[in-house]
Amino acid sequence: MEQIFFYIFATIAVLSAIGVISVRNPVHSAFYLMVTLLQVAAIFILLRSPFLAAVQVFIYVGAIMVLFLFAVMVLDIGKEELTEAFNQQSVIAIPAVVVMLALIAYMIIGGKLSAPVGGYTDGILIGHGTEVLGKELYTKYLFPFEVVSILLLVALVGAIVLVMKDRQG
Amino acid sequence: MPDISLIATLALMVIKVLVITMILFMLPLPLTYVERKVAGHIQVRLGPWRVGPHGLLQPFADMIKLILKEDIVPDKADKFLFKLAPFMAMIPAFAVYAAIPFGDKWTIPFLDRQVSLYITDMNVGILYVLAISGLGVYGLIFGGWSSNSKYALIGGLRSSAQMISYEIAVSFSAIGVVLLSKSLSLVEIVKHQGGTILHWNFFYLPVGPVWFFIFLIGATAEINRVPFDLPEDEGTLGAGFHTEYSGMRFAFFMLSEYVAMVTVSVMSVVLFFGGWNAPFNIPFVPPILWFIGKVILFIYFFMWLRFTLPRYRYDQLMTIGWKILIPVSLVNLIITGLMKI
Amino acid sequence: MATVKINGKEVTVRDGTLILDAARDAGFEIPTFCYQADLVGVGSCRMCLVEIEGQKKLQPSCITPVLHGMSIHTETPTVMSARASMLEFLLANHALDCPVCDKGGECELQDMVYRFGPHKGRHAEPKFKFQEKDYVLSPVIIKNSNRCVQCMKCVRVCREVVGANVLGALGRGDHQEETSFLRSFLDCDQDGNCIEVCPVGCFMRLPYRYKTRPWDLKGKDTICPYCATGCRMVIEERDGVVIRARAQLGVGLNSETLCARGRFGFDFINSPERLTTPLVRRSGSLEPASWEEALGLIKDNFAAAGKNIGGVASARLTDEELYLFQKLFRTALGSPNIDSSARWDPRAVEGFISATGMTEGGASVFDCMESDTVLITGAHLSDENPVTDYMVRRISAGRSMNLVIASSRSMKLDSSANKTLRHNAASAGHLLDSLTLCIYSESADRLKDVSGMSRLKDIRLEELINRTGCIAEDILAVAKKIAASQSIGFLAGTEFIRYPEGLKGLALLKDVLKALGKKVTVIPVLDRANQRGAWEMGVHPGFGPGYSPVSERGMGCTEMLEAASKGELKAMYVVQSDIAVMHPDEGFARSALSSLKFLVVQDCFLSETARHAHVVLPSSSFAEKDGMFTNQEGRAQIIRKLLPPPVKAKRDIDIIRAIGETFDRSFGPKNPVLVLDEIRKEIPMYAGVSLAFNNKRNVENKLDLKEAMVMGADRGAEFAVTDFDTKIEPEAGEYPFVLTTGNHLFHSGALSRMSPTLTGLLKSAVVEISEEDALSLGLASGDKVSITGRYYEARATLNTRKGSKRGIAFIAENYADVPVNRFFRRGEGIPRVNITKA
Amino acid sequence: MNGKKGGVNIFELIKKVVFTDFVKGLMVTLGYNATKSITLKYPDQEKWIPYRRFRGLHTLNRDEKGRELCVACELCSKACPTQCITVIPMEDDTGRGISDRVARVWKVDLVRCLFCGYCEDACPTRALRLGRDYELACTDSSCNLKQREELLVPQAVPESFEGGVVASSTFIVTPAGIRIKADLAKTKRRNW
Repeated sequence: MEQIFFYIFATIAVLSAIGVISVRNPVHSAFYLMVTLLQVAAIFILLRSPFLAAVQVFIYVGAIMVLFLFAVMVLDIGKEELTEAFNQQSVIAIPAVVVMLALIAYMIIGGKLSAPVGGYTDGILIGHGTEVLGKELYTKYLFPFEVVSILLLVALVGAIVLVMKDRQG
Repeated sequence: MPDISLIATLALMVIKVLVITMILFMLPLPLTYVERKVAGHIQVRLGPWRVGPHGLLQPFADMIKLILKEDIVPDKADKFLFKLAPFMAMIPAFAVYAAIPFGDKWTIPFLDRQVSLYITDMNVGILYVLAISGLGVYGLIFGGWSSNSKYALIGGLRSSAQMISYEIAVSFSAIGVVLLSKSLSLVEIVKHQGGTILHWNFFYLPVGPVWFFIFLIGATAEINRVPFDLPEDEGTLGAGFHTEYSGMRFAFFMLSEYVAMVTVSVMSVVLFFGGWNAPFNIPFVPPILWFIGKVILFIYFFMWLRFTLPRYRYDQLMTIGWKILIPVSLVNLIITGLMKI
Repeated sequence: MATVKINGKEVTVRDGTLILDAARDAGFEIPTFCYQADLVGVGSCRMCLVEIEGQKKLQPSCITPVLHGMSIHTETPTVMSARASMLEFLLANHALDCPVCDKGGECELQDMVYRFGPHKGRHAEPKFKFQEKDYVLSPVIIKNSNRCVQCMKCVRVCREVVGANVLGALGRGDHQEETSFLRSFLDCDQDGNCIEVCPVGCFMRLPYRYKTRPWDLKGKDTICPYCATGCRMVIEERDGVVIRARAQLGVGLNSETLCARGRFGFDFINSPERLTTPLVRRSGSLEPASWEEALGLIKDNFAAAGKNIGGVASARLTDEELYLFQKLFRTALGSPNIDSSARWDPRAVEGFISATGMTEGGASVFDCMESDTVLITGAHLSDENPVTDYMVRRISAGRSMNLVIASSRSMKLDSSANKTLRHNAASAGHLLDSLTLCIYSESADRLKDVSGMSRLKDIRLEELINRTGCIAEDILAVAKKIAASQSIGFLAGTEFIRYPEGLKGLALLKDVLKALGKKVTVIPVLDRANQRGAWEMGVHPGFGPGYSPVSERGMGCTEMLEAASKGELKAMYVVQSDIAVMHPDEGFARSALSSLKFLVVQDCFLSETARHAHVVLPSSSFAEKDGMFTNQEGRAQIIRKLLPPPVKAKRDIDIIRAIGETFDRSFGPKNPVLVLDEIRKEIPMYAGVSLAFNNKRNVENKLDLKEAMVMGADRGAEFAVTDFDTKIEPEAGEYPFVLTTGNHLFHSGALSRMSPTLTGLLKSAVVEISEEDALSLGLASGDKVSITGRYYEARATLNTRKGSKRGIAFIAENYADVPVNRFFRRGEGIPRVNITKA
Repeated sequence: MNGKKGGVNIFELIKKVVFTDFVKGLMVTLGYNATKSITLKYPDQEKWIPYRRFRGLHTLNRDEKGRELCVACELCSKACPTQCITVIPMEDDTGRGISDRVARVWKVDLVRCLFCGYCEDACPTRALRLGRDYELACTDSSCNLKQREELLVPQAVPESFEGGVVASSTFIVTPAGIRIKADLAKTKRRNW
């Protein structure tokens, strides 16, 4: 049952991911990206992580994609500009993509990515996944969490500084 | 007999979904009527009068009109997204109701079977509601963009900017409620407010009312109702994002808007006013009626608001969102956290 | 010269100038009702009162001449209150039915009251009324005496200008009514000049009654399309219907006057019988067709006819159209056969042109009337050219001169003449010859060089006088006067062309007088609006544009018809001319027309000629085109388009050009203005013609407008005056009367028959004989008589005219029920008829 | 407001925090919500009869003997700023009008008419009045051209009727169109 759902979601996710990079219209791209992210959220639910799913939808689909769209619409990126950009970068991009794909394939075939097969933890099984996640995050992974927080803060401040400078200049 | 139980559960689920969907579909009929009547009376008019006694058949007339109206797709519109957008607005509005608790368990008379008056009790219900209702804005954005009309585009842009600005404040108020009720599950939140009226989150002084007003203002902005209806500001944008829509596609937008209004009313009741809990212990009044009564009061409040307040200017909207609501909610979050330690 | 002060401004004017004129010249406005420069002053309306220093009472400025040193005030409070009081008196009994009154909107009383008048009435008493309902005076004049302001203009214009003496004043004070005897309008000319001068809505046009308001009308300044006097008038339309024609005071030759034809005869334009689409003969009957089909037929048949084609264009077309018409024939079709009249022999026309000196250029009728002696001959001026009659009457009343009228029929103008000579029918030549002989006998030594005198060498004066039928003393007296005059003017009418025997006499008398060193001015008096223009444009078989010689002499109208009946002439193109009716041998004309292989008639109406046609083209009236008319004096005046031609009808110029283009792609300039340019280039006579004068006013009727006059032709009077001997049918007992014809007062040619108003004026056909003849026959005016000729018999009402020559019967050529041309046979001279009681 | 720039008035701040102005506003509208409506129940039950000075559809009057007052003087069409009136006079002495000058054509183009009333002022015989018929909407453009014959029919509200009242009315659907018949006997004044 879960498998069937997984394949449905995964197929849609991959197809729309292809859609993201293949369509010319940036708004259509954003639409496909949104679909992909929603499918990923669905897969999170299948993995019994409703919190992650909700956050995925909430943050990525609900906020970040809206910002993307906002920017796309305000900047009005036309199709021509996009193709131009592709043309300029294709010399470097094509080898880079080939290398990337090779690496991914190697890792998948080499089984380096496969996680240790095992059941869900107890917390997740009784429906307290959120609690487990919170506890893990704020105890075992506190340091990386704080580092990431500071990194984000720095990025935030940096963005503001850039904008301020721009405005003064 | 696990199979029968499973089938019964599934059947019950389907029935619940169908009932709620049907109710939601039919909801705009009385709501448009009531809204026009309220508007009429606030403006010392009569409101709908001619169709049926006291104009009661007016919503049906409107419905027939919308169904029969030609569905116009502009020539230079992005046809795919243009046709998709109304559904993208409508589906999230309906999907939200998967997590809304209308009441607690209810025993069906003579059958001795307990039914929960909600579709599911998600342990992240509040997040789910916020996340899904946030998706509704895509309908507006895509509808506005795909119409290939300047008014519609500006309407879509405004709704996206508005949504981003107020989503934060609304989320903070949700965090506040989660802190107060110590759960992400809406059922748990309602249950936590049980007892007397003083247990309601609204009356958790002093932070409760502040969270409520933050939620109320933010939610009003998110559902694009007066005084924050800039995406469909008829004074400057024609009809905003749905300028180019007609017939049933337009009706879907209307539908999702009304449903969103109901959602905000429901969420206000659930998060702050104790859900199905009775304020006073009056026997023989089923909890569901308390719930519906409270929701109706909120719906009336939103209509009342609409015909009282003028529209904010766009910069005022942004100022309220970023410079007042977010700082206030941050301060309030700290106070709430301190109180809960 | 007298110097006077008007409102403090010093002006010097001639002695005897009226205060009013002096003040107006000085730029001060004085309102008047009864004053009109050309009419005798009566001072009845008292609107023009002015204050003169030293005089206790206000003085009427329109009858008070200036005195040297006068100090006049025209705008003092006394004067203003006097004006207001006068208006209040006028309004005391005035009907105040402006909303109903036809004059409302252009009424002088309205304007005055608006400007000066009391704006509140004080008279509460019931108003005096002459009548409850308006009464119809004649088929064209309706009157409401309640509105009268007693200015007497109508009475004066009727007496002094028209000479009809129909109107007079009855009663006195506020009961004075200007009307006719027993309200009958028997002798009226129906010219409506009383309407024109009436400042209020007392006299009104009946055809215009309750049709519109003056502000609804859109008007164009144009020229009357009837006789060749060339009256300026404004025709006005509403919603595409021409409703009114009016003259303007001080504008044009005619100033405020028009005759019945001009004022009421425009309504043929609105006639429902107008042709609106081309007609083509299919299996015997005329059926509507397209222009393409009609033009195609014309092309094929004209090409088949080759040079055997003839054209007759009416003298009512504009100069531009006539020029293009002759150009069509002479260049595109290569045929010299063109003519402009069915009535006249081309040779007689050439003689007339020579005798009247038309090749010497235009001469103003006012210059002519400046002469010491003016001789009117060969024209029944009062009937044929009424406005010329008005001008002559007006001028002769104003100055001391010698006016002689030689005519066989008496006319209204006789009362203004110093001497009238009644001569026999067709004997104007003998009369002129006898005058010449008288003058010659007095100063024979100075006239040896005059070549034509040899003709009269052997003729005895007594015999000549005897043949004229005049009293010898009268002729001698007139000859004496002429001999004593320094300048002599002639008004020579169309009878010289009709009975061309007189042409030689006219030419000789002119030569003799010139040889005696006298100034001679001859004005031809013509009866078609653009007859002179037609000749000068070269629509004549004998000469080209500007009287230039032609290489090949063509056929005149009669010759064309003869050729047609012999089968030599294949096709004819007739423009607006009704040959079948106007040709002086109707039966012959009709049979000749029907024997033609191909006849194209271009007309506004389905005329008798058009009924014989194979193709009928709808053309336009004078109100529907732009162009130029040359009047009898040689004055070029423009007509302007007021309306578009009806439905599919076209302007004549466009039709002629379209026909020309089927033969020559580059035929003709495209529009009247370009044609006029070509005329100016091609015809030296017209080189200096400028049409700029059209909007100028003429002061005191001195048309100081030489630029409008055509100049003399390069080629002098080379036309020989051919010897004509107009035969009169020998006297026989059974036919005692010589039958003459001419135009009726209300009609001119065939066109006026289409005007309902003019045909309404003409009750029934009238035969006119002298009163003495009637008495001897035991007949009285109004009797029904039958007229018997050798070929035709008709019935008509008898009209007797006092003072006409005996033995002459006159029937106008315009009656539909008595076609006078049926009495005639071509080549047989003037017929005789008998008149008996029916 | 009080001149202190940048300073914070505590009282004003409290007012803002507790949404005083909003509440005031909401109370006003709530009050209105409870009042009786002033809406006229037009066209089903009530119809407004305008005052005499109202300028509605043109009407051509007759005198007490039934003769047309119009003398076709065309002053109305002259006075008309939009030139929407066309008058063509004719003669008729059969007693149709008060004078023997009567209108052959009297028509007004209501599309162009702006109901200024200049024509009414210009009329010397008081034949032309702008009446009180204001239901001029119709389903095709031809009915906007009102001819003399139509305008000579007296309007439903007589000239003498003092207007400014609400009359009870009935809503009738006729083959010629919708008619709202007012009962002038049953009127009431409305105070608002």
